[in-house]
Amino acid sequence: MLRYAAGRLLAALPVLLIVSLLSFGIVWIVPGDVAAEMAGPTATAEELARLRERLGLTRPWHEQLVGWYGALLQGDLGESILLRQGVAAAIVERLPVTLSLTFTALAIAFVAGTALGTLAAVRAGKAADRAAMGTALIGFSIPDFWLGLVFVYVFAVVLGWLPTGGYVPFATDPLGWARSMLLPAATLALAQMGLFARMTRAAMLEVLQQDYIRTARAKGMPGWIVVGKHALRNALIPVVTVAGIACGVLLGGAVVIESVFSLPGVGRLIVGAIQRRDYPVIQGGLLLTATIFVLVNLVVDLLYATLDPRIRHGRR
Amino acid sequence: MAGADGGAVAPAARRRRPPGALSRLVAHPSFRWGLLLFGAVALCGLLAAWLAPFDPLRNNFRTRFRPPDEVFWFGTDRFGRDILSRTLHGIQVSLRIGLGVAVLTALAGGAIGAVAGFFRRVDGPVMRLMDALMAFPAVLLAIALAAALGPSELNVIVALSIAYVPRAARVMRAGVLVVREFPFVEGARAIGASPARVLLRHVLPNAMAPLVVQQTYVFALAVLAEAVLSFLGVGPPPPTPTLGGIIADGRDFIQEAPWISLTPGVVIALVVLGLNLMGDGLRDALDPRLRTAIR
Amino acid sequence: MLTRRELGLATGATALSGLAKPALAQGARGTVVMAQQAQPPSLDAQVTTAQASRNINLHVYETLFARDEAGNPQPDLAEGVDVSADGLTYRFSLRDARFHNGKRMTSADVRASLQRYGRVGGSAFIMQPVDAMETPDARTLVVRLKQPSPGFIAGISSPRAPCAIIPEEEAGKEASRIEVIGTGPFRFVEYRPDSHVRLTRFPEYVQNSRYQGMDGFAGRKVANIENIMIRFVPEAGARTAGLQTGEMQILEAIAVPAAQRLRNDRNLQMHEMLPWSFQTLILNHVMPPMDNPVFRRALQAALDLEEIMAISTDGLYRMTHGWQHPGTTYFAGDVGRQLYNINNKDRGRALLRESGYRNEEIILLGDSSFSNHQAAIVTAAEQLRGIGVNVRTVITDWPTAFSQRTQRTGWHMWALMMGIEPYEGPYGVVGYFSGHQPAQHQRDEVIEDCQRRLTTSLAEADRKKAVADFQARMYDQAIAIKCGDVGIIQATRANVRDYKPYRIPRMWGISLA
Amino acid sequence: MSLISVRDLSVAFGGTRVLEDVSFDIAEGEVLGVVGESGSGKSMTALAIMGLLPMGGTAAGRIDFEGRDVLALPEREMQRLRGARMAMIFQEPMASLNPVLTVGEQIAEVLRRHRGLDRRAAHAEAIALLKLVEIAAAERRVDEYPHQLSGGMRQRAMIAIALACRPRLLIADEPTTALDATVQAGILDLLRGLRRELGMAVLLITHDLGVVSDICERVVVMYAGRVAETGPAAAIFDGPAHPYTRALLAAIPRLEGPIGALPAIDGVVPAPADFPSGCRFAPRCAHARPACDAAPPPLRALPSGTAAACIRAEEIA
Repeated sequence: MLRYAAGRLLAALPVLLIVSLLSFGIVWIVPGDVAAEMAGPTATAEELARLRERLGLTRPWHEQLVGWYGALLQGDLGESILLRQGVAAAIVERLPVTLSLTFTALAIAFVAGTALGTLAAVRAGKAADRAAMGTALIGFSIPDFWLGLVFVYVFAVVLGWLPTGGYVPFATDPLGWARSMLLPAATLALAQMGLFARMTRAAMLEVLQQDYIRTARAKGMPGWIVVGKHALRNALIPVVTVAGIACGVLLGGAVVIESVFSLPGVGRLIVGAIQRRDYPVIQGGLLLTATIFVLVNLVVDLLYATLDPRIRHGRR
Repeated sequence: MAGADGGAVAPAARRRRPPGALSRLVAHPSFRWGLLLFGAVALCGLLAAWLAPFDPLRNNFRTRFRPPDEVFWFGTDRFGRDILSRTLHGIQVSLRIGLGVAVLTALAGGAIGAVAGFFRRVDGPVMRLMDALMAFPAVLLAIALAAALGPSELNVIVALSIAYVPRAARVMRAGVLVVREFPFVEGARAIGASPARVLLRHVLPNAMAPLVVQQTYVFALAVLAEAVLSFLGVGPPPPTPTLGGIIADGRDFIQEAPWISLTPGVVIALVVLGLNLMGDGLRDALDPRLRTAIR
Repeated sequence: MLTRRELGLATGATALSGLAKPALAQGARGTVVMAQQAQPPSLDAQVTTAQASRNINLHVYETLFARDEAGNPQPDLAEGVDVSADGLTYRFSLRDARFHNGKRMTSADVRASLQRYGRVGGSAFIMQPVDAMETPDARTLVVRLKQPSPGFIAGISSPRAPCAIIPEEEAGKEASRIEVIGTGPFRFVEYRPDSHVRLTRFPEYVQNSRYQGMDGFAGRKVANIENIMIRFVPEAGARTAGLQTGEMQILEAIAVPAAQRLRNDRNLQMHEMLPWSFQTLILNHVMPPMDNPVFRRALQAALDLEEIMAISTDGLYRMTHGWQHPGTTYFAGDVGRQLYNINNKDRGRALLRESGYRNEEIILLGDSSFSNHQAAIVTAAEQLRGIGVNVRTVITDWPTAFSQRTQRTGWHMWALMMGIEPYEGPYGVVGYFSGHQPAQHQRDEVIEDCQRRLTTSLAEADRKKAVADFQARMYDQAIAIKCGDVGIIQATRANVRDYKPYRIPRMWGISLA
Repeated sequence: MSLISVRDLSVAFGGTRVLEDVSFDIAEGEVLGVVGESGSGKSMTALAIMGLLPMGGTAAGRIDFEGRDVLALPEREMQRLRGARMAMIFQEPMASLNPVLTVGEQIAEVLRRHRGLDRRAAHAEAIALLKLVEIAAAERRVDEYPHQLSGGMRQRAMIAIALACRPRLLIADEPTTALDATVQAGILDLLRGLRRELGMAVLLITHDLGVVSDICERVVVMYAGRVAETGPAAAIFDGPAHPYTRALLAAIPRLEGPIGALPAIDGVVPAPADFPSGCRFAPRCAHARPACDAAPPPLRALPSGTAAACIRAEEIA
């Protein structure tokens, strides 16, 4: 198992190298620079030139590339021009927000999705199946940020149940954290819930046809154990494999949701950096996000192995 | 199934010779519904020039923020432009983007995937590059690229295509890996056909089905992604009407003028729903094995 | 001629004007949450001209002189200034003030701050005339100028990129590298990017005892609020929602339609500020055919400015031609008025023909970051298309548009809101169209002359004449197009007492019910 | 007094009847063999008894088990019977074991469910059961997953699951078909020994007439969803009365090895939708007469000691 993990990690290294090159490259084709943000709308061209000089934006790109990789090898992602802090620190500071959001959403999507999919599979062809699958389809057909705007209006403004946005750290106020996470996570989860529901249904239908399900029933197991224990554990195997991909999708989706709900997360950091041309943050942020994605997929692989003993024992 | 006697259970209809993919597709209920939904919306978009009651770009500050009435069926925006007309034209632009991305990723991703799957020597490096692209959340990558390339319809297509190419490449590669082991491919090789010919004539046609299915979903994803890009201000530049752009126009007035965002939002949902239903139908008709591998 | 009488000791006048009522130093309590769209690019007040920074920084930092309610300079950290008859020597006497690190402010801190401003300041040009600075004692600073510079006090009192007074130890640091330490009524606590800035009352704040009440950015600042939270909420809808639910008490700006809807909500109060800024269309004179004044006049004649204003401001605007706000010192009256908002398509077409326009592509540059800019460009584009101009609209994000506009090619017309500059007076406005790299990219000798007269004439009448000549030239040559005055609406919860709208939402003087 | 008594059992899927008028009894401790080609309805009969018909299937008739009609029992009651009073093992041991649960867990959950054992006791009992079915190193195997066991061991594990609660009736649906020949014998020996030891009745479904002659006391021969012939094993082998039974026996020169195709008779078992209205074997029967097509012939007791569903049984014999 450990060797397997190490092997996968090693295989990820070239990917990360390419990722870092791409991160750096993107920045170099983006027009405009951070001086525009810093100087303000009515700054004159002269003021701007002075600012650029001071910020070191006039150095040639190869010089900056060498500097960037040099620092990177020492674990230094550089420093944000606008935030008065290191890129790594800026990201680490926001990571709890994005991880809270992503994983709450993942949990909601996974639990609700598999429940919906299981229900649909067990009641295949019946009205409940159609209702569940209809919900799933509609779930990933609605643009999430749009839904977020509607949710804020309904649940925060009209009903007043939940805050309109903002983040409350878990450590300060767990309940406040939950309240601040509910709307954005639910919004973000909806599309992936639909996906999980569809996958679960398909996998479940296949599993329910399997002989071991008949065995379980022949043993006198009640329906909920047959479905919940014997069938679901098998049906979840393919579902879990897409959880890794879903995680990437959620990380991407978090970008917009963080804006809609004013959450100070990594997505908004990077989008803000792109919009304001805070180059070190764009580079470091993209690199780190991609790394997280790679790591999450590694974890999913390991989880997959836990779920399916056949993989764990190197057979199949 | 019912054990050794299972065959006896099957209803008679299923035992007839399986019908062709096309008739299976047409008979598929979700495909029909999807086609109906998507077709209806797409037709509206195609006929926008005739259907739209007003010029989608024409400002009129005397008709700003009109709620839906008999003149402006879906109200007007802050420029006094007719939401119905903008939405109809927006469908056209958004679908063009979606289709553009679907086709471009199919071509690029298909080619990359086919080459990687068929010529094992390049497989490693090519797929590592794809993995790297895939490691960026697609939306984030598209935002960065769209900002880099500058705002235009074409650049949005290019940015989204780059973001979605790895998926297409992976699907194609997986298909090619399976097909290249088929006996007739071995046969073609044995009689000395060139690798390119084997790939193009024998492998590709048989490995296409999953990609076709996949691209339906990519089409849908791209329509959604356009909306996200427009929302974040890196979509096709105003005043071009796009579905996402109209939503973005109305975002600040969700409470005061909900009709601005509501109309295109519903249309996007219908388009994506239709495409997904069509994709499901295609998947079942073209390749039943794909049932579990959605997207 | 500037004298101490003019600039200093204006306490009486302010008190009489009745703008401010005496603020009582009660026990401070409560937390006010203010929401704004953008986050500050820097908390180094000197370096940035961004409104997002100003909203925060002017609670933390103070300047020698500051603008009063009417926009005129008043002593703030200075008790007053003696200006020599030749206009070359400024002797500032400093009032008692304490930095947030506990240190007393001395003339050395002031000198170091002004020197730094000349190096990194957002409007560093205001320090250009300075020849030398001396500190005869801890409470006195003497500034010697190379040549008379009647705009000097206006410059150092401007909130554009405030010439903030910081401790001498910080003044050696690079832009944005300083610790956030000022002398203001509120002390900086923390900055969470994309989330909030937190300020807290500075208990040892030394109030300016020369005043009775608050007055613009000057006056007596009394902090009745213990904590301030400034939240960055990008979505306008979310800010409005937050105000409605009571999560936020003050909005820097609320969308006009939302304000109209909520006008009668008894829990809320809307505060209209008009004029807030100019909406302008900057023209690039080096890109043909924009180099041809006749072509520019065609645009000037054809545009329906009222439509541009109505749409881009969502209805909160005023049709005013002046490049200075009416009622201010340098307002030039009817100069140029007959060329403002002509809105005559036929005349536009005729001028277009006269200019020899041959359907060249005209690029209209806008940005999606400021919705007014975008709306103004989109509306103008539509109008120009109507008279047969071959228009291409380019809407990018702010840095791209901004970087593009500093280029000499690639754009013809660019939408810009000028807020703080007209508020400052004439210097920023005239300066924007003159100098080595004027906004229109082509020096206009008449405007250069106006600029020179404005910045060096010791007589106010001469300076007024310069501004009037500038305005005449702007219209006559269609240098740039002023569309009109833009208003904004600040919003507060009803429990915020004694709130008075100003260029930033001011947290001193207010209290929570 | 029979343990189970099946009377006029019919199973239909929609309008298609796949099983018709099947009747037989099994006494306490008796071994009944059910033989027939694929599609004859053997497995469907077993599943009907267990109450595990595939989706859409409905059963009619009576199945009295220990004095209760299982067809009329609510699902909850059936769950109490299944795995406890009646148990079943299947053809494919690999597919029939849940790949993601340990063997021990799959045995233990039956014990916990029906015998109310706690987790620890159930685990210990699972080991005992694995020993009972003669699995070596049971203590280790109990925590292994099905894919770690050999084919024969898997079927032994299945048997352990089935026997966990000492059922009165064990239904074995082709328990050895999927196994190697060498392993088959071992499994059969085990079954035979356990039956003697535990005194349970067995319903053994098989292709293999050799197995039938080896361990079955009575035999039911099925064809196309109906009983063709039934009787004591000895009588069936000595004097088969139904032409189908005769064909079956003729197809194997020696009384061992599975039935492949039936070289003696052309054709295959018809699909349920195409069942003829008269004797279902008639289209393939060398002795068929027009009268055979009139109606399905009833089972008739014959002097040979068997009962056969053939109107010409006496003539042919």
